[in-house]
Amino acid sequence: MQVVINGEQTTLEGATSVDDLIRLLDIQGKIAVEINGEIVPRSRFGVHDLNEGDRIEIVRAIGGG
Amino acid sequence: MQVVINGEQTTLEGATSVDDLIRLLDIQGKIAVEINGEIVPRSRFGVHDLNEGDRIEIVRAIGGG
Amino acid sequence: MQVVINGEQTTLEGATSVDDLIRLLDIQGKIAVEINGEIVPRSRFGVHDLNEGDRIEIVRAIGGG
Amino acid sequence: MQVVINGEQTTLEGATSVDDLIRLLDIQGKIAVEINGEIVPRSRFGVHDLNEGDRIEIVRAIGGG
Amino acid sequence: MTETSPKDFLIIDGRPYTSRLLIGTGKYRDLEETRRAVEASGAQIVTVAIRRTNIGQSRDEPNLLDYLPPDKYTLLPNTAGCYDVDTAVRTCRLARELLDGHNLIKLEVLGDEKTLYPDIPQTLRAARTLIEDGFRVMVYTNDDPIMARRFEELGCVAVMPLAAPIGSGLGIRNPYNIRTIVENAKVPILVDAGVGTASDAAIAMELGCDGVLMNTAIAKAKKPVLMASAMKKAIEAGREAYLAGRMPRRAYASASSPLDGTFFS
Amino acid sequence: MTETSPKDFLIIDGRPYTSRLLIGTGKYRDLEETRRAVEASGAQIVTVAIRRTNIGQSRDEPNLLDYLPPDKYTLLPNTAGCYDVDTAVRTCRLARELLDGHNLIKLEVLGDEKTLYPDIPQTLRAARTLIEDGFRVMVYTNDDPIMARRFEELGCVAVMPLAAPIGSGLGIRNPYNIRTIVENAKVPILVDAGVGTASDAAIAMELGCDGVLMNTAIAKAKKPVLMASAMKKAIEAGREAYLAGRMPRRAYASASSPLDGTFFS
Amino acid sequence: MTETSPKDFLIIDGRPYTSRLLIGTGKYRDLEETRRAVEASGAQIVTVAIRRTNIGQSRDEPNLLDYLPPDKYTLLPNTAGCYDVDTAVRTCRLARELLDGHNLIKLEVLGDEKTLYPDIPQTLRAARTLIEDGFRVMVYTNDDPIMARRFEELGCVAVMPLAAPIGSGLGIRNPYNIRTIVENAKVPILVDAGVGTASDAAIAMELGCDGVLMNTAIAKAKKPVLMASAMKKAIEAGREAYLAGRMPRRAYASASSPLDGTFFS
Amino acid sequence: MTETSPKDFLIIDGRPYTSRLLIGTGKYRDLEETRRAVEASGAQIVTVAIRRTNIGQSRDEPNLLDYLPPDKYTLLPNTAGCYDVDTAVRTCRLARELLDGHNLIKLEVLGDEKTLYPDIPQTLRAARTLIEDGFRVMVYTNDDPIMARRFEELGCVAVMPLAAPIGSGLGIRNPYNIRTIVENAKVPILVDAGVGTASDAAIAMELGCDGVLMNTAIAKAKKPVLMASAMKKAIEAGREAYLAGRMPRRAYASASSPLDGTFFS
Repeated sequence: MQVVINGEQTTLEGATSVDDLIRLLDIQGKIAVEINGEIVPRSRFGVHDLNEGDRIEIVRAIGGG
Repeated sequence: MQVVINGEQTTLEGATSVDDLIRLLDIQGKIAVEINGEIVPRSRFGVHDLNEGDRIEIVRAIGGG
Repeated sequence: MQVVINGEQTTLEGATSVDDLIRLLDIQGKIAVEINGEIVPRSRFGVHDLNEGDRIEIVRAIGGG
Repeated sequence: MQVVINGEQTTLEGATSVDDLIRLLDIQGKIAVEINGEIVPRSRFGVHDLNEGDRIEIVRAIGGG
Repeated sequence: MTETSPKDFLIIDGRPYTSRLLIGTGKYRDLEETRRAVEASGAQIVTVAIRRTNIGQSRDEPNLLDYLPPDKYTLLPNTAGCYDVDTAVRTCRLARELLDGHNLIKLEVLGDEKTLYPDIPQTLRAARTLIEDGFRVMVYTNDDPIMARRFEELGCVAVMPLAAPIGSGLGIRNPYNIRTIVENAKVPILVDAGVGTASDAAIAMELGCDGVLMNTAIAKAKKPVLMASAMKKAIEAGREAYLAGRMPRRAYASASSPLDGTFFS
Repeated sequence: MTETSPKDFLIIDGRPYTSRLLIGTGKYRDLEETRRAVEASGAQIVTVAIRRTNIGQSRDEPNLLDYLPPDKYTLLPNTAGCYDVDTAVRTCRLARELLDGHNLIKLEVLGDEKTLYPDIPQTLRAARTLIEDGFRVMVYTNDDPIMARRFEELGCVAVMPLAAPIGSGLGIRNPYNIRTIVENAKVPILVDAGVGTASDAAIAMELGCDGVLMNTAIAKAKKPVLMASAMKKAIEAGREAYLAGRMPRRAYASASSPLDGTFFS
Repeated sequence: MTETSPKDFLIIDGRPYTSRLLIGTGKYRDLEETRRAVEASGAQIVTVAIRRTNIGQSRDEPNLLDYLPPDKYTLLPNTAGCYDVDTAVRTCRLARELLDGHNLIKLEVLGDEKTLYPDIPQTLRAARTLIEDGFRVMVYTNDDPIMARRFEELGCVAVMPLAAPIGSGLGIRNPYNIRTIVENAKVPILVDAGVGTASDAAIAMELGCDGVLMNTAIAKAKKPVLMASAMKKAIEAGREAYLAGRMPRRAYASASSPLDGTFFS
Repeated sequence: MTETSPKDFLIIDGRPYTSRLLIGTGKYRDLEETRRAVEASGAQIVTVAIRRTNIGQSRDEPNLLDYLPPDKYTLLPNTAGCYDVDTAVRTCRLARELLDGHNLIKLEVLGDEKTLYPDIPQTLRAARTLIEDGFRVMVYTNDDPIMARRFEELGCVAVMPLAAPIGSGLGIRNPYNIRTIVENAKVPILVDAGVGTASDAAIAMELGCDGVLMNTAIAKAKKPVLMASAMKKAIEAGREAYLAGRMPRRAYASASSPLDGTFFS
């Protein structure tokens, strides 16, 4: 399945939910996710299915002014 | 006829055009006229008729910053 | 005996030493004394005799910038 | 004859007066002369004799702040 | 200043001016003093206000236009005193009619009476409307470089940042902003408001501004006509200094006279 | 400036000058540039340095006095580069002889090369000696009001406080001191050293100074002749602004256009 | 400061803080230095940025939230780096989700990279949208008093005018504007950006500001942790000086010691 | 400030002090307020004046020395109010006798009552006499770097340039001079006079001064004790900022948050 993650074209295999995706990308620590401009609440990571062409943003907090 | 001239309620007698009005008020020097929010070109002072309830603004240039 | 104390002409009776003078004037607290432009050490208050026409300065510390 | 001109040890031959010296050094334009710390007026250039060991300063005006 | 005067024009809306000093005509004792001050200042552009005629008493009122003939000066109607878009726009239209189609105006839409700072969002809307209506807009704004550029992009023919509050005489409060505005600009930048004395005007020009508009600094000096002359010279001095390129600043001293050959050295 | 020019002279040692700008003649590319800058500045008093002739090579050296004829300008010999009383005094005596008895001189006895600030105690001694010897002394000093008065009491014909270090171009570092010096003075107060650009000169005059002496600000501008013209105008602008009496500063705004009769009010 | 500390809280969005120093967490050598600087500064509110995770390399990346636990500090997500409304709004929504519904954010919508000044019209639109969406907005703005009031009317919980460009360290460029903003305000006014050293922070507080937000001044000092301590004291010093009421300025001197009874008088 | 406090002492005449704030004891409502202000300021050195006893009425007068015991504070007698060498010298000798041989004194010989600036030539003579007589002299002087060095060469144990006239509260009028003095100095440089509020004190320390002496800024604040606390913190803040090394100033902006990974970039 083709999606865009943080601006990068990516081919996903074996990831249907956001949870799968996070596990697949081996992302640690606190994050937030937006898909196609809409926030995906952490509570719905398990049930929110990914679809062909999704534009996915995965962000975290870092030092900033 | 009741009109408002420069914010003042005024009763007009014997003035049908803007020209009449200016003569009546004995206004000297260069002026511009707006009636009900629309400019009345100087060229039309003679033909523009005044109507009951007109809101008339008559202005001139003075010293300003 | 006529002396000048802190700029004031004064007539002294029954004061021969600086000690006498301080007692006479009932001066409390820490002071320093200059007579005719010379310091009189505290240790010599008892033995330093006053003379006719002495110019005596008696000072203390006060609040200042 | 040994003299010091503007700080330089110099051997003078055939110059007895200040006039001679100026001619010898081929100095043009307006100058002033001091010998051994004393001004030599221009009027006395012809008659003021130079002596062994004289400390001679010859100056002019230049651009300055 | 023969090196530069031939080519050093202030160009506003395609028209060249030799004077970079614009002055307001308010706050003078009378129109005769106004005329003499304008003359002494050498100003070629003077601002005027548009106000209601005093019905019934305007008969023998002296007329500003008789003292400052439009054929001799570029009269610049301004919307001083307007606090909303509609008032400002209607004022400009009346001014255009009054001055026979003359469409160069100075726009100000004010935010409050304490500061007389512009209301930027309303000024933006008014500028847009006026430009669409064919006016050539010189806009009074704050000293924010981003807004200055916005007004330029909008099509204003000149951008006029304030140096300090109108009538305060506090001088250039934030030279940094003015310089940044100048660096970014393709249209003339004129400092408007806040100048108090001659050196303030010179500083504005040294920052690279194309001109200065002032009123109170001249009108409320003890001797307005003499101050007008001072301002004329200050503007020219500042402009020439800017063109001449000032010496670099140095933290320490540097002798003006050659050390070489120092006496008795 | 017809109101004032007839009576507004700078008077130094009894002699009136119409120009209040004094300039130094050091640091220029050549004597021709020096001449053109002096001319553009309108200066009537120019400082010169006294230096040893270059024995053996002075033959075809161009001569400053040919470019700045003493009959046209008041040449002001200065003791720049002197760090002790004796050197300064002997320099003045040679200058007097060189200029046929001309006894107006500018005294400076410097404290160190980093700041080129005056050495006040030595300057006091040198001034005393020179005045007894019949010189008319214009003295370079720091901006201490007490010292300025001391030099005046000593008989100096002009007191010249520094605005900032010589050649620094930092402008008037402490206007407060300069103003206090002016308020106390009965002799002309000329700001000497530190001016960097036109507005600095205008500020000095607005503070009430009687004149300004500068060198580097003109000589080291990218275009010295144009800067000389800028300085001429800045000095006149600042002087006129001082005489005109500036508007009062206000913490808040004050409208330039009458509120009365405001449109749609 | 026992006189005031009990009641002198900075209250933002209904929550009291004893520290009036807010600091950013960017530009430090590492998160350990960040933590030590935050601690030395005594800050209770620290800004954080929201950025994309580095896919595939975030594994052992140290995590800011481990060094600055949200239960100990009020984390203030800011939209630094956003140049349009949409980006800023989406950043805030992600931040809210990331911080479990925390809805206090610092909004900045920038105008260009040279000045990093805010784009005021876009900032207004973003603020409106965010407030409708339930965010508590602390807004970065220019120092225009009219705009500051506009943001307050819009419902922002704090208005944060810039003192000088972000990261410039130029200090309070226009104290006049900051003071006017403070005089008009009913919500906290925090100076944001431009502070370079301790005295700058003290000046902001003496002007009556409720607090100061800074980042570069601490992070880019030679010794960040020591500068953090300096800033903590400077903020307290400036606040206390403001509450204590400074002495009046005088043009002339006034003896500190009584003249009465002067020795030998 | 654990990094520096262990070694960061102010050393005057061989004696170390942890506080760099020296305060005067004049102009307070009463001695109790004086005591509380001194305590809040953390000052370890306080100046006192020497005055004639009021003959016949001194009986129950409260005594300064009871409020500021010499075993707890270093009392610094100053010659404030002296306008000539003889008065100043005799005042110091009486002070030494009064304080049981204590020979650290602050010398000021004033020039006039309008400015309360020092009379430099007389101050030089008085300093020479006092040093020969075994006094340890801390000298009040103007901000002339040449004179500051002269006083150091003379053997003064501290040089105390004025920031602005005594009691004026105008702040550091000429930071350039103060910095130059500091750069040249081998003895402690303490700013004396002119500080008006906390940020002024911080600025003095950021310039590299070793300490600040003030009186009116605290005594004439609306709340002297609170201002004393503010000054304590301001001095520490300025000192730490100086030691921490401030960020460089930049003409333009520099983002505090990383651009890399900017959201939606």
